[in-house]
Amino acid sequence: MSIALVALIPLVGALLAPLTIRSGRNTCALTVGAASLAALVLLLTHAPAVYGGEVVREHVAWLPQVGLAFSFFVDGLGLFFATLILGIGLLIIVYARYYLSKRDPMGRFYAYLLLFQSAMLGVALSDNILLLLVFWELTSLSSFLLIGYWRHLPEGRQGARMALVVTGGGGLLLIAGMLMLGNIAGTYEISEILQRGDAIKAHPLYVPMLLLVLGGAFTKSAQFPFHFWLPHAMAAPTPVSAYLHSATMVKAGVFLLARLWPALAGTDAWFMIVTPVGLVTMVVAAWIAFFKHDLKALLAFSTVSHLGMMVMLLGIGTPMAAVAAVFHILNHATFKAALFMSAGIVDHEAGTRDVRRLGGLLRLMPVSGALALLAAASMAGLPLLNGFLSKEMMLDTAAGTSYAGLPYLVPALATLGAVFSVAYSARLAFHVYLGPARDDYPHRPHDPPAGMWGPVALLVALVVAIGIVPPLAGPVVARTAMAVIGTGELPYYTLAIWHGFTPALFMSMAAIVGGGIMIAAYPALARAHGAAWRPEAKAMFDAVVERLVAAARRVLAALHTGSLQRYMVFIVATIVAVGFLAFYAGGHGPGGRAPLPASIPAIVGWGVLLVASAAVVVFHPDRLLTLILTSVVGLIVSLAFLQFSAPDLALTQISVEVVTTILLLLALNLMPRRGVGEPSAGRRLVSAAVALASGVGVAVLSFAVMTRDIASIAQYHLEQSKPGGGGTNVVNVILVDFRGFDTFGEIIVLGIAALAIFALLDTALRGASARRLDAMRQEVESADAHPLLLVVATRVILPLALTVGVYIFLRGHNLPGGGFIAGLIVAIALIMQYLASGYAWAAARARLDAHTMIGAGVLVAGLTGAGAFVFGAPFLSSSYDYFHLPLVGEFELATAMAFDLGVFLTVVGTVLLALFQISRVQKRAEREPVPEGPMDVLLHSGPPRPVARTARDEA
Amino acid sequence: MSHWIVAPIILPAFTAAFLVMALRHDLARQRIVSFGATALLLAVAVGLFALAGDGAVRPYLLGNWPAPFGIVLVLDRLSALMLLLTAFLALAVLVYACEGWDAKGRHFHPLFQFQLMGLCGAFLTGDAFNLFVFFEVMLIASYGLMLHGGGAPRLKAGFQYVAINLVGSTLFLFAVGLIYATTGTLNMADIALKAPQVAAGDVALLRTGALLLLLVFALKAALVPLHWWLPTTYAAAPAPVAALFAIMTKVGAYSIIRIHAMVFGPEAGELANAAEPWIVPAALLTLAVGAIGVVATRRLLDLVAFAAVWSMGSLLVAVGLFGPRGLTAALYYTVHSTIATAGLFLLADMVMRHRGQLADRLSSAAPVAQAALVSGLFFLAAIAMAGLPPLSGFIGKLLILDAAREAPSAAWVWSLVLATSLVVIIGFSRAGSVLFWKTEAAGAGPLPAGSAAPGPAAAGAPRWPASAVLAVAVLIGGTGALTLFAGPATATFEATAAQVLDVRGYVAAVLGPEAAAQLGGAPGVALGR
Amino acid sequence: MEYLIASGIGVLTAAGVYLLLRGQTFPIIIGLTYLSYAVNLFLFSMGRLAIDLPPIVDPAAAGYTDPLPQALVLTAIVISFGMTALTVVLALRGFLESGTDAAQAERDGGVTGLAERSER
Amino acid sequence: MFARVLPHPWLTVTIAAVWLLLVNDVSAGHLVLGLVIGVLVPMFTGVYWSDRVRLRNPAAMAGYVLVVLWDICVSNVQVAYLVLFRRGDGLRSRFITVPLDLRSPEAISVLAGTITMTPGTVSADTSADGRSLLVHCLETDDPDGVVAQIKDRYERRLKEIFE
Amino acid sequence: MIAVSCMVAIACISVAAVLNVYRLAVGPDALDRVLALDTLVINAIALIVVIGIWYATAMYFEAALLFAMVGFLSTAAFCKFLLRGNVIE
Amino acid sequence: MMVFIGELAVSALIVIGAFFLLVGSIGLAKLPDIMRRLHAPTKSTTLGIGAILIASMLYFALFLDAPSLHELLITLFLFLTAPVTAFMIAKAHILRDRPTQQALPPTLCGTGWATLHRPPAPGERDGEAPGAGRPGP
Ligand code: NA
Ligand code: NA
Repeated sequence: MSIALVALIPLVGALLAPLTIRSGRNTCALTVGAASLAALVLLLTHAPAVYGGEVVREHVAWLPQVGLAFSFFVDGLGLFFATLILGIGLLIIVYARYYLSKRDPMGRFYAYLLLFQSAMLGVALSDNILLLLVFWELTSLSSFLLIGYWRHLPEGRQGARMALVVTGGGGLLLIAGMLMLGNIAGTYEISEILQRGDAIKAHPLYVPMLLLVLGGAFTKSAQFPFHFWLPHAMAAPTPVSAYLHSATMVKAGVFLLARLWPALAGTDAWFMIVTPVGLVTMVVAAWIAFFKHDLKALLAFSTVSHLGMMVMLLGIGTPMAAVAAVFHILNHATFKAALFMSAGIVDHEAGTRDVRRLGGLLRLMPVSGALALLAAASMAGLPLLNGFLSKEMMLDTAAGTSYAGLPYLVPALATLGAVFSVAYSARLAFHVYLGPARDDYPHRPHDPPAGMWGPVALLVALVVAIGIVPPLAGPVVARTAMAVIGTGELPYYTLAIWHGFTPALFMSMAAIVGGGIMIAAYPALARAHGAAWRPEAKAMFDAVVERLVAAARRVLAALHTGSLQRYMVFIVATIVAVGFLAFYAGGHGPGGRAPLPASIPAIVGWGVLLVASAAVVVFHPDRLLTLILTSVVGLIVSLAFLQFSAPDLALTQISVEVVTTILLLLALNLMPRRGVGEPSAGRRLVSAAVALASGVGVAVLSFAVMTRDIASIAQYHLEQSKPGGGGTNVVNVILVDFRGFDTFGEIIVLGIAALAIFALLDTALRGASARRLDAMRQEVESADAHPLLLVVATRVILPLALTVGVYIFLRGHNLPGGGFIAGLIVAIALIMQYLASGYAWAAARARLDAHTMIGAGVLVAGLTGAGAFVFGAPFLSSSYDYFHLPLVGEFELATAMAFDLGVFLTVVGTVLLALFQISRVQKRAEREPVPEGPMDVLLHSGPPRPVARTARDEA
Repeated sequence: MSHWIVAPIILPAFTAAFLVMALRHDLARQRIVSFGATALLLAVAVGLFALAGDGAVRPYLLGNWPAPFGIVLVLDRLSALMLLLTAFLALAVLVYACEGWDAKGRHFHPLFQFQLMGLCGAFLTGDAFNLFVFFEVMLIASYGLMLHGGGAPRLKAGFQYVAINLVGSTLFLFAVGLIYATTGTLNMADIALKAPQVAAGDVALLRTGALLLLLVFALKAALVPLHWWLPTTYAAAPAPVAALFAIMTKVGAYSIIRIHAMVFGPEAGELANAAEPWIVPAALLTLAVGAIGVVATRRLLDLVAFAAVWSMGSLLVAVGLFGPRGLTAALYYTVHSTIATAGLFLLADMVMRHRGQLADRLSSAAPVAQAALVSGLFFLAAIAMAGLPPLSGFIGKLLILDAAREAPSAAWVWSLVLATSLVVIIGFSRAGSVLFWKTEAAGAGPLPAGSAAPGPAAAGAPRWPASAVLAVAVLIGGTGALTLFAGPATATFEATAAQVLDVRGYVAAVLGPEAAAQLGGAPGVALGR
Repeated sequence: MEYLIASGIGVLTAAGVYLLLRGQTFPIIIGLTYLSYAVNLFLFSMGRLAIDLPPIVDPAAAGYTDPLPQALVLTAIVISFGMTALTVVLALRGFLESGTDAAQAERDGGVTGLAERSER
Repeated sequence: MFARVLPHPWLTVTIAAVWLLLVNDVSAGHLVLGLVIGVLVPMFTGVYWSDRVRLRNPAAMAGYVLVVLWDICVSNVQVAYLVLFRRGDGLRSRFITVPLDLRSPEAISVLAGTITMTPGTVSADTSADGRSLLVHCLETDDPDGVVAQIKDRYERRLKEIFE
Repeated sequence: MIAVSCMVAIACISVAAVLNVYRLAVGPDALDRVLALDTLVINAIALIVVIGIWYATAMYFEAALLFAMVGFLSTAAFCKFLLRGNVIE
Repeated sequence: MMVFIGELAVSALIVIGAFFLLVGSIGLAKLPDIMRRLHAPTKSTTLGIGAILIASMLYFALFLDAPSLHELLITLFLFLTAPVTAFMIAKAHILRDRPTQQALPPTLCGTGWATLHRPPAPGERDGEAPGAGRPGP
């Protein structure tokens, strides 16, 4: 587990950072520094093994189904990178401790930084390409957080988003690429993939896979044309830029190319793609860097350029090129990190990073200045510094490379890149550090504390040491390059300052001369550059994103208009289309069932239905008429149920119809009585077409079904109804017994409806709704709210209807009826009373607690079902028996009846609750006092007397 | 027959009825009872999950009537998994809701319990019509919850939600009718048994029924072009309700798996995998629409809602692949998407709570209360949702891409899944940077036209109670756990997928081995009863 | 008879769908009512048509119609009643709150929002 | 006590009778059950029918019922004639006011119901003090005659029964 | 003979229903339509009873009873709506 | 013979009932205004149904050996409800139709017709709402 721990320790440090910051900035920095150091020490314990030629591996299963595993290994490349990450990381931690101001939340900074470090170590040490992917994306995320660290800066936010989008997007390509690679290789373990290079390169999917992997690598390493995000990431605090955007994260793409080099490199495709991308990046980025005024931007583009160089080297695909790449990675990390930190020092001390406002700093801050100059010289590739060595190797390799039959293309461009490289390094040296000291700085710069220049000094020491004694880097380069190249032997090379008069030497000299000319001609070149049009990558990126967003908004606005009408058209049309397609996919034949002859009343009923339906479509804005027509349709439907042997359904439909009508009337009273017709003929047409298609479809389906026979499970229900369920009304036995669970759900639906209605209307007497009710204008109303005849008829009908309800309830098990219908009848009877005498009067006389009824109904039904548990039987198991009572005779009692009682209670409760709640709301809209019930005609008094006004509100 | 199988349905039902009867004026006690019942539900769900872990399919014969004549509940790995997920989510959401949302209207707790009952019933039932009933229980409770607290936008959105779902319910009946008309049965196992035996001339009717049913489920699952209700509804719903609704779309996905991958799955004769050609294209459209919405919206709740659409697209892509690997990925993604969506909705609520008139508008304002905590959690939830490592969305994405590898639509699936991921990342990063980074001094934020007063200063805003934070943290921790234990979790889902696809085993358990023998081939290895 | 029932169901469906596709809540509710008539009859017709064969067990009966669809329809009627009641109240409540019975969902700056400045 | 248990004895009897009609079976068991329901239901509905109806002369009711039934038959024939053989707009229809001597709401309602069911008349409204009944006649030249006939043929009998 | 008279009755009732629908369609007032609906219900009751005689079954009796008992409430509610707006006040 | 008389009676009653039902509906369709239309269905249909119900009772008693009187219940309910229906429709018509209001005869006492009468309220309007019925002399 020790390799995994290398990556995990910084993560622990990240978690500790926000905690330890409470004990002070030093404690915090020390803690995270200790974490990094511990990881570094742990890592280096593997060095002997690695340098002994071993590959140390660890494997813990994670998601074997896909091939994802916690696999880590240390080989030369991994060790090299991890050391780089941790070593430079340590320096950055020290540097940042002094760089960050007191106002900056340091705990968060270190947390992000170590999170990043952990992710980066994961990338370097993963032995599984999917695990590598995980860490890869984590580096993008943590860099997003780091770039956006100064959240008040818009550049920070935008830069962070851009970096995330580009590198995260590249990560998505990499997901695809890695999955393909793993599949092609038959393994996701890197150490195994590296053994299977030949098979991979021969695979038909090699090229698409390669493109996806390169997409990931190029975005991360800011290769042309994805180079634009990196400069904007410079909004981050300088330690971040130094760490992520020079030394580590941006090298992840290069690392990936190196890591997979044995598996992917060496093909034509590889060479044809990778080399030119690197080459172009090298040249273009260097050219841009030369003209940048922001010190960090200059360094950033120079980084891009150097990354391009490494990519180009890896693209060439020869072992020699790989060695050069490895050597340059090492060298670049040292001098570039030193330069970034120096830039931070400049920024910190001089208060600006603008090259035009800087100059002569060497005199003002001699230590830092000297260090920076050395690093810049290394970047330019001047002899006796490490940058010179690897650049020579690069030029040497380039000199021997022919691209697409053009032998001079690669060397020429490489030289050009070197020219520019010298130029921008010179610009850095001459325009910032050399020359006369300026005195127009915001505050006078001087050397910072040793904590800030110390890390720079350490790096520059390396720069110089390697530059003078190249073999110092020998073992590292050799071991690393061996890991990159894979199983093969290392090519012959020597790390030396002098190789003789090679083409590279001439190219190098040309570069220095050319660079010198360029810096001399800077003012003229800068004018020309300023005048020329050049693509502004950030603006283009922003434009692309904004266009994407705008297009998305247009699409969304066109789709999600908020119009239910449109949504419904889409939905119904989809249903119709799928229905038709499904039906016509085949498998239909004529039915063999003989049709029933049509009877006169059926035809008349059919006609009535047609007329009512047509009328409702035409006259739907007249809402009262709509309700009347709907009642007609309900009547016909009830009769149809009756005609076709479904008395229970008819009874239900008849009662439901009445309740629904009253409910709709109640609502209509508070809503507009007239709707607006559809003004758009087009929409009418579309609706009609969709409606017609649905109608035809449904008619065809039902006709098809009715004209063919089947055998259904209902035969069992018919046979078992009496012996098994104790009832002769099979429909009722199905409802309360065979499928009692449906009924249990159904009464719960009713109960919920009531609760929801209650909750909805509970607030109707407050806020906007109450104001609207108050403002309602009633039409001319009858003075007589409770007509005499209605009241008196109700006095008789109510008890009789309740009697009928009892009757319907009790007979339900054997004959049409049952709890639901009985409940509706009883509810209707009570509604009749309320309708006749008024709500206030009737409610004052008998409190009907609808809530309790509903709760009790559900509980009674449920407990009846649960009663079966006592006998070890499943929920809703029923039982019945016959009893004998004197006088009454034999009668049957079934548990199903208790269940039906629950149904009954719930139905009554629901109907009452719903109607009474609406009625309660209506009261608010009354303009005139409603006479108190039971009837308004005054019979017993002699002279006429006014209706009571005071008692109307509270009852 | 273990009676515990019916417990997830009747426990919430009794709780709700009790709350309505006895405690409807006492919110404090309602909370206690509701929490206790939900915790108990979670315990039962854990128990049932463990029980189902032996691979047996356990029918529960309600009313003691033999299948297929009565209604059966069926506990198998799939139903147990969904129960567990539901109970886990419910508990977290309930804890959050008790922080104050439940006091904004009447009957929150009874409706919540009824909602749980409907969900559990839908997951447990082995009967097509009973599934309809539980859909209705679930839906009507969801209507009540969605409208909880009122307000004009919510009422208008609620009407759309209700109306569209009523169309779905109607369609459900048409579909079940056709299935009954051709197979003569309602029991799912029996339908699976009868479907291959349907007369040649009746196949079109049965196919129509099956595909109309698919549309019903697709409507619930917000598959484009039936997704219209989701963004409006989720954005308008109270936060805990929107969070709970994360499981509602999964009911649609579950039903597709249950009915179209199992009942009308590979063994369904003429109808074998009839739904297959339809789902993936629609799911890819869903991905696109979801991603477009994420990047286009100007409000956080809409963004999360469209992210939910997008994640349903991903999930349904996996469902639409149908094979064992597709289903495995779908199940993983189901769990992930439920938890992540719910967490995001709760976080969105935490974000907007103290922003005053700005609410969830994506424009800068004073920093939210406990910004570090809230933004940290939001960052994690967004990572999970967008499918970035290291949280479960990434694993889910890997599984889906891996499962799609061999499919004819592989190129489409891969490109759309990845491309829309990028768009979603863009959307989330824009939103997050505006909400948490582009903050302004308290009270100085620009306000939309017409708003009267600036939002309250974060400094004065009350801190979030630990319970609410814990609820969110548990959800996000859930995605973390799902990532860390992706291997064992996926192994479970593989077993679940295998069980789903073993329709013979299911039929043998529900209807007996003789019945399963009619399906041809060797009867499955179900252990039954 | 089958022609009458099938076409009747078709007509009810068509009328229901037409009303469903209107932009106001009230016709939508009526449309849903029509659709529920249609689907109830449809579900009922799935048991095929039979005249004077009610499913009441009776030794003298000539036969029985299929009772199961009837039970299903009954459940469906009850559920659709509950749904209708809720929908009606919802429409009413929405009207009271907003003053319009248009079935348009609006949320400024939201899914349907048009004018709000873009944020970057 | 008696009034609380049996607020409307006649209602109890009616309910028992209705029960027997409903079950279509006259057995001891059903008679008992009917009476039980007849007692229980009014105990619940009694709150809505607070005034007690006294039937002073139940025997007279039978006569009244016969008269009304006869009149209904006659009225049906008359109306049928008018409907079938007269032009609708040729009918001399008008409202008339019937002064009421009856005071109990039940009695007034029975009268109004009777008027609606019998020759060419429909009860259309009452006055706000309940002392007049508005009746619409389908065909008449003699409003006073109609009023007199109503008062004599029905109201007088009802007064005997109820008051 | 009974069968023939039943057929006659059914024919008469059917014609009656057509006439009701005529009034329903023509109106002109909502009240005319309410009255037509009420009459249609009464015709339906008659139809049910006649068909009960025709099939010699009492199975449909309750449906007729229910129409008679609750059918009027719709009519009353429609009238109450036109009279007072609020049906239950 | 008895059977024939029974059949005859049943048949006759059925036909008579159907006839009155038809007449009621003809009246509904034919008569020119709503108050007149009200007469036809409320009366004819009651007798029409009554006759058919008697036919049904006779039929079940004579031919099916299942004597039943429950048809009486339908009659009972119709007799209870038909006048109410007519009353309500008439009241609604009076309220909605200005010419009808003008044609109303006066009441014979101090108040107007219940539908139109607005009782005077202290401090509010003195008198009656527009369209209120006129009190008699
Ligand atoms: Na209706
Ligand atoms: Na309905």
